[in-house]
Amino acid sequence: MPQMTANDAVSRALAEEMRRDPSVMIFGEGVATKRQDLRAEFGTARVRNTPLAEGIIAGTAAGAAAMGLRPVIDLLFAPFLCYAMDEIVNSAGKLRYMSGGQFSFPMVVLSMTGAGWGVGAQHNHNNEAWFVHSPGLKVVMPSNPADFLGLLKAAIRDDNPVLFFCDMPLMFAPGEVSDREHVVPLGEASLLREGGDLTLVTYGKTVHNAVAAAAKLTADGIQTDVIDLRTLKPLDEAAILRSVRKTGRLVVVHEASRTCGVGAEIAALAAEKAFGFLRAPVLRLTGPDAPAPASFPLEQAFVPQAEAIAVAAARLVRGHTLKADTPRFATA
Amino acid sequence: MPQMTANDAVSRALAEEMRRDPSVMIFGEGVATKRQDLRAEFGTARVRNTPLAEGIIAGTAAGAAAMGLRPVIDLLFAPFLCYAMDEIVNSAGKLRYMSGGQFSFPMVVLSMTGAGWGVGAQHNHNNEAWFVHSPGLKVVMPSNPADFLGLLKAAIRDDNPVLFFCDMPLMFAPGEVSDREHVVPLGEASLLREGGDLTLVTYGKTVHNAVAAAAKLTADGIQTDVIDLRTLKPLDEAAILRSVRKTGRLVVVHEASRTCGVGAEIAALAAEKAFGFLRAPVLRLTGPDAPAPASFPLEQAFVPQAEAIAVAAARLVRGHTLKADTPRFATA
Amino acid sequence: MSLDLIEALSRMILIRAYEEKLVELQTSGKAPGTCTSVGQEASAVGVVSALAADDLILTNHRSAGHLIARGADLGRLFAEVMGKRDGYCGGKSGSLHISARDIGVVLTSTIVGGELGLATGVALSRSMKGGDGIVACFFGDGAACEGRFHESVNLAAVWDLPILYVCENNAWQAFVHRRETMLTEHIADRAAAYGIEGETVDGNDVEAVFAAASRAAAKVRATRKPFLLEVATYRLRGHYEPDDQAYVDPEELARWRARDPIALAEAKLKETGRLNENGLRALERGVRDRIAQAIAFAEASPYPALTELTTQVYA
Amino acid sequence: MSLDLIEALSRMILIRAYEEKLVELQTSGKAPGTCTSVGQEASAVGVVSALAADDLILTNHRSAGHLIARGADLGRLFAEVMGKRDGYCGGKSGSLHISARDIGVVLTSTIVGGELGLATGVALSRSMKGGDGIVACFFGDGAACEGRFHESVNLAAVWDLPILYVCENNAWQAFVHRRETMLTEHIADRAAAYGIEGETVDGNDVEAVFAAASRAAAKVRATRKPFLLEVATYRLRGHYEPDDQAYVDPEELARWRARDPIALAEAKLKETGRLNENGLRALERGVRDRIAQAIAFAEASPYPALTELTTQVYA
Ligand SMILES: Cc1ncc(C[n+]2csc(CCOP(=O)(O)OP(=O)(O)O)c2C)c(N)n1
Ligand SMILES: Cc1ncc(C[n+]2csc(CCOP(=O)(O)OP(=O)(O)O)c2C)c(N)n1
Ligand SMILES: [Mg+2]
Ligand SMILES: [Mg+2]
Repeated sequence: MPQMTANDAVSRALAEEMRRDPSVMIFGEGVATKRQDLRAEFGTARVRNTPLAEGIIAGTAAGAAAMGLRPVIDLLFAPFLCYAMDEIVNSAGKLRYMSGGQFSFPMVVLSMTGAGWGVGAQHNHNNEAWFVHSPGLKVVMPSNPADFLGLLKAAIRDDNPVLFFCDMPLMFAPGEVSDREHVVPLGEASLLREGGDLTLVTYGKTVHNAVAAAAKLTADGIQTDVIDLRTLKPLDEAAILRSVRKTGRLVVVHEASRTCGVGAEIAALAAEKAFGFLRAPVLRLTGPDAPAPASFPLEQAFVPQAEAIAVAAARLVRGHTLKADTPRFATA
Repeated sequence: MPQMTANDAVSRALAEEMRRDPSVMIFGEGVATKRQDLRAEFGTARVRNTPLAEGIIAGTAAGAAAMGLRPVIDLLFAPFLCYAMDEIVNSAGKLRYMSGGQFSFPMVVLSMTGAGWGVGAQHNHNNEAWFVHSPGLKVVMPSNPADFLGLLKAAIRDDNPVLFFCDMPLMFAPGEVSDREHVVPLGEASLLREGGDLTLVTYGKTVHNAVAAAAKLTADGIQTDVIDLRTLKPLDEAAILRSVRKTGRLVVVHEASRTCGVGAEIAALAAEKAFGFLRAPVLRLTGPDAPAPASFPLEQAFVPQAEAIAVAAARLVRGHTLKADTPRFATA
Repeated sequence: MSLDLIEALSRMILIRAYEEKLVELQTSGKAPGTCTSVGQEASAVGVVSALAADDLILTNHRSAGHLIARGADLGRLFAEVMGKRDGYCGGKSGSLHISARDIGVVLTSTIVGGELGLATGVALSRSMKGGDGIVACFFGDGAACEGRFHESVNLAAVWDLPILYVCENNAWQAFVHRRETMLTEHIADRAAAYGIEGETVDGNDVEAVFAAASRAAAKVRATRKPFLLEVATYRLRGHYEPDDQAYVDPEELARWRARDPIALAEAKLKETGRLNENGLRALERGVRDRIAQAIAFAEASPYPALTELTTQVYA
Repeated sequence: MSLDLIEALSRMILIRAYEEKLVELQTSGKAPGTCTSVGQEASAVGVVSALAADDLILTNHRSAGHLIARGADLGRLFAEVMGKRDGYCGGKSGSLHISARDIGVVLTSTIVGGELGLATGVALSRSMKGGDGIVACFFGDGAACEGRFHESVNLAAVWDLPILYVCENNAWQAFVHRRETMLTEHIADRAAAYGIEGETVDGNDVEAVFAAASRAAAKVRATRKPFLLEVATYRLRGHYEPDDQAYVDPEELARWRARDPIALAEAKLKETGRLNENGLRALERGVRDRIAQAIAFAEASPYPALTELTTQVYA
């Protein structure tokens, strides 16, 4: 299959959906400058630069979505979502319900985050869990170019507001993507690898670390299910529970901070709905409760790496759990 | 002991701390109008009304805190925090770390939330978990007047940004408060009731529902630990684990939505660090994944009520767990 | 378009009666606290009367006047405030964010500034789809302090969005006087900062408001550019019910009470002999009957089923 | 206060050399992409030279000029950009949000508008504590589009906060020209909307910037009221490195290249005979040496220990 970067997959998804549906448009700071191809094909009305003001960009998207357009907005980096929380959470997320169903908000919010570029905590903050916690929103965070394409197309077609998180270092990595129409339904996790001893659940960049860890573990005779969530809301509970009920062991991995993160939700899910099947404590390997540092070695240490995942998983399977005082993030 | 409402406890905490420390001040929309007493005692410089703009109110607090003042700001209702997320999360929460420790941010952010006044989802949204998930912040949500007093005094003395959530219907309910100096350290949960069969963990208004449920359960011969978290960040892990290791059964109750809420964090904590002691699935009884409705009966149904807590807990202890398809919120 | 002053007066009386009934409901515990627009009826009736059927309206927490001026059903309004099933939003909104799409009142937000953030999007969809409908966005002098005001007006200016911004400057921002929140008297003066036109009008003279709003709406319709209309009026009751207004300067309040927009319109009609006491009484009787019927409808309406708790969250 | 043009020129050359070195580091993979202020050196040197020792500065992502003009240690700057332990922020900030409290550069934010939100608080602490220090807040024309600009300037006006707002209008907002983001040419014109004073100055003439900044700072110092100073300049390089500037109008760029603030200062000094080629070369040699020493320091500095990952989160 042809190779393509996640960036190109995003561009392709935008172009295909704008071709398919004239109500799809995109705007944001520098969007028209950076996407000359889209501007050339779809014109200046549907591909726009905006003033530098995230709040009104998101509010404009919500208002336009309620009145029949399907806007995609690029808010650049996840920390900038802080300027648009009212429009995303209080307007797009709530006004359908509050109006008794008079409006819906088919819009997509693009943003980037994740360690790798050394840009520091005001450009890199994995805050996706905020939106998983908020009503009326959907949340997507892909790990490979094919999913970037298929999930973005599904997000644009969805009638609800979708937060679409792009893990920075993944954006320029190539991957196989089919030439044919490719849509990945929201809410379906993908099982990347099968094994009976352990379930690794993760999403975004750390999917690759989990897969690498699983490979190491096989060498030690430990067989691992690796689940790439892909959509964080709605969560594919069935896929997670199916695997955990099979393996009886769960390790959740993500770069975002631990407390009240997506890993907490998955661990809680297992402790409630797979309790009888669990053979070991549920572990979370996550980023620390700290802002993201710019310094390269610290930034790398922020992210749960393959080695740390493999070590923790092996200990778990062998029956010694981590000491309570062992930090759960990658420097452990 | 004398009786006092939570509102009076907040006023008393403010007055006592402003008397103790001249660097403490308070501002916000209507603060000076509504707190004539403070304005009279401490003057117009330390007790201020502001223009209607939450973002700059929070930013001003962060800037002032970094330069040696100890501001308390009243942002009124929790959904309005959406306008101040950058200042709270990206500035107050991160700039200490990002500056290599050059600054600290001793500030308190007051806001109200919670069902009871029929004000709807743009005045009532329990979003406290967002801040528990974010680095550099502390989060408090008291359940009774004495804790409102003691925790607010501790929050004002703390050198970190503290989000102080006030559960609306609690504000006018009287409770016993000592006349003497009363400070409740941040990070300490309180064990309201002891019993060996079950641990109920909760905070805010649902503390009272949990206590009522515990009383019902005693009638059925079930003895319950009831833990009022009081501080949500830092979490009193020791108190939670001590109880869960004793009872082997955990039910977490809160009004906030379930996914990635504080209940998820506590369930995950138990599944990891008390796994060997758990005798039953960990249950969460929470508000639904929906905005808060204004209509009175719906608003009541949003909140986990004593009856629903008692029923779920009894089933758990008796060994039948809730059917997976049973909704966990109060309408169950 | 022209304004029939008698018709305008009866609308204003209807709004006043509706809101006084709300206060009664609140006092008797039948409805939660609400924000009334008593004293600002001329702004609602004057502006809304200047709009065309295909124009859209965004409003805020103080919306009763705008809704009723646009012809909202009183029964469904009362039902919404009481949290009943037949309310405009099925009881999920309550009084603070009532939208009524069927009459073109869309996307109300009670987040001060929220409607300013949404209006640009509503106008964008209008300009993408063509047609000559415009968008009227009501907001207060307090909302003009929020950053979203700045961002909204600037974007509308840069993108040529057909928005009639209507700032109801009622001197109060909850419990804070406008004087404490800005050094300038008038919000319309800020239009220049964005390269657009603005105007301030006496908000208690319904004919003056109608005339200014008609001119402004015509400009927006013709140029597709935003216009910043400021309606200078005064909030005669408290921020919400109950509110003792202890913080209000009695002289200022008295000055504005003397300029009650309803009294002004009545006086003008009587002077010109277009309305006499009997006519007025008849008109008031009609209003009372409508209110009574509406209340009966709302009280008869059931509360929503508990299953409604989780419906309409996702499309 | 007066400005020694030779001193100012050498500062500008130092800033230029520092940033060109950063570009080199970036290209050779030794440092992540950074934002340079090439072409804007006169703004940094002119304004900062007009400040007193006890004044405080807030800056943004394009801060090198402000920091160096204020006397920041080049070695610690390079070390910070490289993520080394001896950087101003221990390597945790990187290039985008360097604060240097010891020289009065506080609370830098790379959230556009962030520094505007914090400046009011810094100024508030100043006015609560007395003393006559003022606060200078640097921000861009893009930041002037953020709501926080509106909120910050309005609050400073209402509360009498001693803030010298310095808008570096360099015509670009990342990849968008100012023309696309506002209908008006000048940000200083917005001062009137807040009831404060403002002025626009030629940002490529360091003496003109110094003169205007000195007047403005004196006003703020005396009146304790904010002042909105706009420095009209141009971003000669890309938004960050690397950036091919393919989106930039070559004629506009050429026009501004011809007005390079360093060349302008050199020409003036040569005309008036205050500086000759040899003097200039000597000056440039001195700068080269300082850069070399600073780089040596930064490269010798170790990376922070991994335990630093979780320090300085909480006080
Ligand atoms: C973001 C936000 N902040 C504060 C409030 C609380 N509040 C509701 S109305 C109001 C005053 C609004 O003043 P103005 O915009 O002048 O409108 P008015 O009430 O005078 O009609 C305030 C502070 C809110 N609803 N939203
Ligand atoms: C809130 C926010 N939005 C977007 C960005 C990305 N960004 C960084 S600098 C910049 C342009 C800022 O333009 P201006 O304020 O004029 O400053 P300049 O870069 O021209 O000095 C943008 C869009 C950001 N850092 N923060
Ligand atoms: Mg007002
Ligand atoms: Mg610029």
